Amino acid sequence: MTTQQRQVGVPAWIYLPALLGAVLVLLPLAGMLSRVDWSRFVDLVTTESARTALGLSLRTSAVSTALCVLLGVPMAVVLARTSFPGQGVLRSLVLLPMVLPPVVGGIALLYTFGRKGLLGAELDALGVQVAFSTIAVVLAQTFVSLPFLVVSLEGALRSAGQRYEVVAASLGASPTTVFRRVTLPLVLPGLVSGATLAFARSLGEFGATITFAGSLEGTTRTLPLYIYQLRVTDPDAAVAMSLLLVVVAVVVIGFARPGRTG
Amino acid sequence: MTTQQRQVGVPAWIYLPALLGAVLVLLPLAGMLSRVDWSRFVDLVTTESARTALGLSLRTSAVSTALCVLLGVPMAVVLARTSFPGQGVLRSLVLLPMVLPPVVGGIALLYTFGRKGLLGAELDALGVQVAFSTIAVVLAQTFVSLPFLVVSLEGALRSAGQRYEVVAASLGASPTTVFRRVTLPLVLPGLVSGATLAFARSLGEFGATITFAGSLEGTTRTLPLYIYQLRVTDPDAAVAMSLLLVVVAVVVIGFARPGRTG
Amino acid sequence: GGDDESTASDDGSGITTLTVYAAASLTATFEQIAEDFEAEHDGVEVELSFGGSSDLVTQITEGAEADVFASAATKNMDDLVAADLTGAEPQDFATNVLEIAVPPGNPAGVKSLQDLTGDLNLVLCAPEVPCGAAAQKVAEAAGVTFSPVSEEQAVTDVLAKVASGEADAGLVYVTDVAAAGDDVEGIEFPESADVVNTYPIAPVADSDEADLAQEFVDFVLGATGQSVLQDAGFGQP
Amino acid sequence: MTLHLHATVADRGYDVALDVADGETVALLGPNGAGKSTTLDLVAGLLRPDSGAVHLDDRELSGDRAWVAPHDRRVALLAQEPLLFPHLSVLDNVAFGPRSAGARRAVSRETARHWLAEVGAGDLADRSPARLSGGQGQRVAVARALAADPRLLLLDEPMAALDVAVAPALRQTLRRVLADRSVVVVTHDALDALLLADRVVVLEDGRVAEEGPAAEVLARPRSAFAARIAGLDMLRGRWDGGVRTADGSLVHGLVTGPEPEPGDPVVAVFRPAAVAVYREPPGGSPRNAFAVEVTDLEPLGDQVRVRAGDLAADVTTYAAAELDLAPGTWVTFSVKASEVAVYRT
Amino acid sequence: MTLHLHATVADRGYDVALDVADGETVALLGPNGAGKSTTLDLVAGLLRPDSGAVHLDDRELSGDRAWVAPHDRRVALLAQEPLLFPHLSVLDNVAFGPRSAGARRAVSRETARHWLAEVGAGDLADRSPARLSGGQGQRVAVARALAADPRLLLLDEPMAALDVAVAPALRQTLRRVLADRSVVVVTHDALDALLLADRVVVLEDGRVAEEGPAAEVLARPRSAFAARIAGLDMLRGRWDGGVRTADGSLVHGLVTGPEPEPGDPVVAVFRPAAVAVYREPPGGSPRNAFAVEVTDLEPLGDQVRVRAGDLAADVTTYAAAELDLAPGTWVTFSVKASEVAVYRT
Ligand SMILES: Nc1ncnc2c1ncn2[C@@H]1O[C@H](COP(=O)(O)OP(=O)(O)OP(=O)(O)O)[C@@H](O)[C@H]1O
Ligand SMILES: Nc1ncnc2c1ncn2[C@@H]1O[C@H](COP(=O)(O)OP(=O)(O)OP(=O)(O)O)[C@@H](O)[C@H]1O
Ligand SMILES: [Mg+2]
Ligand SMILES: [Mg+2]
Repeated sequence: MTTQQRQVGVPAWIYLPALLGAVLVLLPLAGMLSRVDWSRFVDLVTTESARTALGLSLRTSAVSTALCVLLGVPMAVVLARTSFPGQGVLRSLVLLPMVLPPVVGGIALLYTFGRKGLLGAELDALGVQVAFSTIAVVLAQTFVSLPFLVVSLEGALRSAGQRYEVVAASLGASPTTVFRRVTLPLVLPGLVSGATLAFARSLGEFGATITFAGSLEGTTRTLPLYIYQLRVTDPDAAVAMSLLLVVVAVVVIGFARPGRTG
Repeated sequence: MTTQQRQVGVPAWIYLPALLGAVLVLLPLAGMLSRVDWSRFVDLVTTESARTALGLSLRTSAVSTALCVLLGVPMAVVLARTSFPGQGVLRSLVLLPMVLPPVVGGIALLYTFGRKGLLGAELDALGVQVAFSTIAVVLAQTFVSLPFLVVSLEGALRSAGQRYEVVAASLGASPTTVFRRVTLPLVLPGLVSGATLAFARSLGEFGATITFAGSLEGTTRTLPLYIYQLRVTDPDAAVAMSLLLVVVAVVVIGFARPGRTG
Repeated sequence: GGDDESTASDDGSGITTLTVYAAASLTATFEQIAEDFEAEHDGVEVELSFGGSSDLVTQITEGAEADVFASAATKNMDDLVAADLTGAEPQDFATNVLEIAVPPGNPAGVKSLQDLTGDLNLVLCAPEVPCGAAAQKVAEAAGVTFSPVSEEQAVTDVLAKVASGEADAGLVYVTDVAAAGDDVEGIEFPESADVVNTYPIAPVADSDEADLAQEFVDFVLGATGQSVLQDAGFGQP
Repeated sequence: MTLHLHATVADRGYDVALDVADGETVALLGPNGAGKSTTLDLVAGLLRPDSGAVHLDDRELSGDRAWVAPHDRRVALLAQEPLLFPHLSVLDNVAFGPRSAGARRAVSRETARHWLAEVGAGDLADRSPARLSGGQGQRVAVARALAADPRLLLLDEPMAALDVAVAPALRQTLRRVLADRSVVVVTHDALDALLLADRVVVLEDGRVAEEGPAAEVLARPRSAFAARIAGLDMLRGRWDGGVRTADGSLVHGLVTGPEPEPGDPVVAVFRPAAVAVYREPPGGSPRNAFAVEVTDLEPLGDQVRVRAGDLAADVTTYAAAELDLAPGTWVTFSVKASEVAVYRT
Repeated sequence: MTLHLHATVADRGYDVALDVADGETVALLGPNGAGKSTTLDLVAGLLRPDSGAVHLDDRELSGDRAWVAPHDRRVALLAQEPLLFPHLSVLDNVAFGPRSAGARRAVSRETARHWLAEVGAGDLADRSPARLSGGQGQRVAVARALAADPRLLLLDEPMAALDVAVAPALRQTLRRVLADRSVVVVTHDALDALLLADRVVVLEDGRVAEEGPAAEVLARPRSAFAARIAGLDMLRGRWDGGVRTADGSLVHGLVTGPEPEPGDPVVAVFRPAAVAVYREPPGGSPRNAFAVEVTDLEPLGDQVRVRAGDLAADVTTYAAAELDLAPGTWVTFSVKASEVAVYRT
């Protein structure tokens, strides 16, 4: 399938804005690279605290991405494949965490799961304290990342259409089978990019976390929080850690790159 | 097309996680609502400063969404429709602003477009000062929002496949015509949701803006920056303004809801 | 069990955890102090959480299990007292005054407060945050009006912009200039003495480790703590 | 399995009643857009009727209140497009039905292999659908529908895109497989209708134009389309001692069935082979002669089919050459009354 | 426009050389998966050959170094699937080609209306493609390809899915339109090949099995597939005074063309109508008799086609009944030597 792929070119001029866009994104990264103190780089990114923060970030982001997939895929399916009154409003509401400045999102979470929040009394009675724990980090990350998965997956579901689902149903597949064996595999590229978005957003999450979860080493101090703190005491280390975050992200995203379709 | 639509149900159990997801997102909004001081609400959100910040936010977000579309659509097309060595790495790099904590993104922008940044001398020679200007706000918003548009559009492009583009080319349409009359209309749902994501992300942008552009009323103090500042002195007003942001977002997103396909 | 780890209690391994919430400007000093404190107290581990003073107050009010709170401004400590969440009377442990921060080499040639009114990129803290309020008071006292290009939300943002050379000058605390090392130069000015910022500290109410919390407060107020703080440029209250 | 459908779909101008008896195979014929695929969609549950109902045995599948989901109907549909699942191999595509019915993987694959072999696509099992030719895809789609082992099978042009080498074999397979099943099969081919179906239903413009046993409809069509597909000439008119057509001419023939009353709608049907073609209007015995303009000449083995609008005449290649026929030539079609069957419609 | 193609595609086992002269219409015949669509894809530029080249006039379209983009070739392809643009109306679909060639909107629409009328789909102009039946979609796709007014037209089964009422008319239209154009048309129908094409190329397994003037190939096929599509019986063997088949029997016939040398590959070709069917091996004049098992019976007008594997015999319905034929019956096919044409392949 190498030389034989179907060949339809893209317009030549399209490379110009694409290049401009790439430059806009890559130049700042280059700017950052230009400030890295390479002699100390390895030392800076391998301190105990750095490793702790990185580990915490990876673990919480993985959990919240999983949560996003578990909750977001059904949400996207319901939004794309059913219609009910008020669906439009619900869609807009679900997207809100995207537009809310993360700090505000954190406040909202605090108002809900905090001691004095909506569910504070109930949670207290259960002996659960959510805020300022690792659970809070995951919750904050899930809250801000979920809409990204939902939106991109809903788009993919709509673009894919329902033709194959119809065929599968007429072959006797129950909705669950259709979902599992037809819908999901067909929108896999969309799901992968949605999950990548969610993971990336979780990995970079800062505002909601610091507000809702606080910044405690090993428990709630994720990499972005650690970088933020380092910025005050050791700007070089902050740049180095940012670079580390970038490298981690490149690896993760590169690993989960969208597959090819027909 | 009302009663006659093709009917394939979604699995019944899927409503449960979808509902859970919706609750996770909506509950904090409810938590926020519960703290709004309704008696002062209208006064709080209509102060001179609030109106200025809202106006600035809407204007800059609109411009940066336009920029994202102009640069991001070509990028997505190049990523989805061509293949060249190093494409995987490029894709990961392009997605980076998503994972970079916005504050770090702001620093990177500073290192690039700032007076002493990579392009500082060149920009100075041109007499352009980017930092502390509205341009910086737009730049910061575009930087963080661009990947969202690129990722979701690339997913949609891949899901849509190339079959119709092939047909169009064989009918004599140049790549530009194919792009304009076939590719774009077919991925319109994906483009709309990508642009919505970008707009939402721009509207909520905080960290990169404050780091790169600063915060000056009327020039660089967007709504999230204003809310952040209010939080210290007047938490009630901050909550009220957040609610305003939410309402604005609902209206914008609701307006641009994805169209139907097939 | 993430929630267990953040509580200040004996977790069974013989180690007692003390959680200290401190203003961001105390990051470097409190890390040092915590180390010294741990060295003197076997089996004690000090967990530090830094943030804006008002954020920290919000967090404690919403249930964060802190044992000690060190604030960068009296106002925030007053909020905590008003919420009835202090375990003992707050005590002032440090003071701080403003200084002009300029990029290395001082490209704009700033020498005094009056130079800041000229045609240069001046960044200040927003009037709503303590350093901004202080800057405003200084300006009033000196009879000058500033026209900043940006009113930042935090000292660190001012510092970052000066350090990157983006701003020609900023008004920050002496300790911030000291902490930034070679990245910025500090220029003292006489009017700064008119506006002194005080840092109060107090144990938090309902702490599981009330005694240890009080010990930490005393440690900060004691010789070791004070010498660390003064090395960083803080003044004595 | 008996099917009873009576449904309307307003925006397609569709209003059809259709019954399929247990074990019966019904062929749906009709021009493009007549409503054949619509009928299958209604039965499969991919379309909700605006009014009316669909019953399978005594169960109401679609109706004013009732609605059974497609997957619950055990009705398998081979749609007009193959629509093979692009992410599954050919084998897994065919195994999809058995798997969905709960069979284990190995068993389903065995079933799938069997059906692939039946349609002559056994060697394609491991391919990806993207790597199939058009006809190969069509065969796999047929196998997939058959493998689902439905109570009612709906086939939309199962023989489309197949080459002449496999068509007879697949037709044989279908004939064997469909024998004891309830089936509705859409086709544009009289041979398929004759060989596969017990009964034929002709749709035109969303209505049933005629129906009856396959052989009978094709031998003695009442609708223009059925005549066309059976390769017969048909003239339509009112009874007036003969068939009085719209243009006023009178066609004589042998009345079959009940004697019509004057004014009754009747048709005159005859074989193209019974039509003689002349450059000049002939005298002599044939009592029916029509002046027509040749629109088309088609070779037909060692004969030539001369088309003149809706009428056709078969003449030998030699005669066609001698008559110097070409599209546009005016000729006289002549047919003996004894070769014309006349009956009420 | 002359086309010269010689290309291989390794993973499809494809290696074909094809020439189309200026104004010539070539019909591509062959079994499913023979490489017909692959040929069109290569010419249209949707597929790059692994080796070889495609020339249109003197321009190299594909080759080792050359590559002309599909849209620059002025080669229009009607693919096997209609693939109408879902977001454009039927009219705008058909107007797409003219628009792309630079015509103004009103002019393109006029052209589109013209071609829609030609394929009998004039009344569908304002529909959305989603609201078309299968055959309607196919017709619109044909109109779209014709409207593009290409230098070279590639049609993949243009008559598929069409009903018997429009097929003759569309065939006429195509015949007129294709007359002075360079065209490659893929078909499974001998009639289409005969009526539309000047020359026929038969592909089998990615190779050219035979080619020649349409009438000649269909009258005197050299490949099994061409015989099949022409409806003729064919036996293949080596010359040994007659045709010595693989199973050792000798078939006698009249040699046409150059006298073969012993051992030359030869075929024996005869019409199914010339085959007589017996329950018992007959004595008497016909010198060729084969014992065969009946696999299939197909009605054919007032006759029945008796299939036995690759061979077929046409007998009257009456004779078939008298012989009590059914699939599985063993019978003897007998054909007079004078009815058998033998020639070198
Ligand atoms: N999705 C649709 N929405 C509205 N009308 C439609 C739709 N699909 C088909 N139609 C129309 O309904 C009528 C019946 O279409 P149907 O597909 O049943 O025809 P058909 O008999 O299967 O024809 P063909 O032989 O061309 O496949 C046609 O007039 C067609 O244009
Ligand atoms: N995308 C593809 N990749 C690899 N092989 C393919 C692909 N498409 C088709 N093939 C294979 O190439 C061969 C030729 O296919 P092609 O589509 O040219 O056949 P065709 O002659 O058009 O058949 P049909 O009459 O069924 O349409 C077949 O064996 C087929 O399985
Ligand atoms: Mg149909
Ligand atoms: Mg093909």
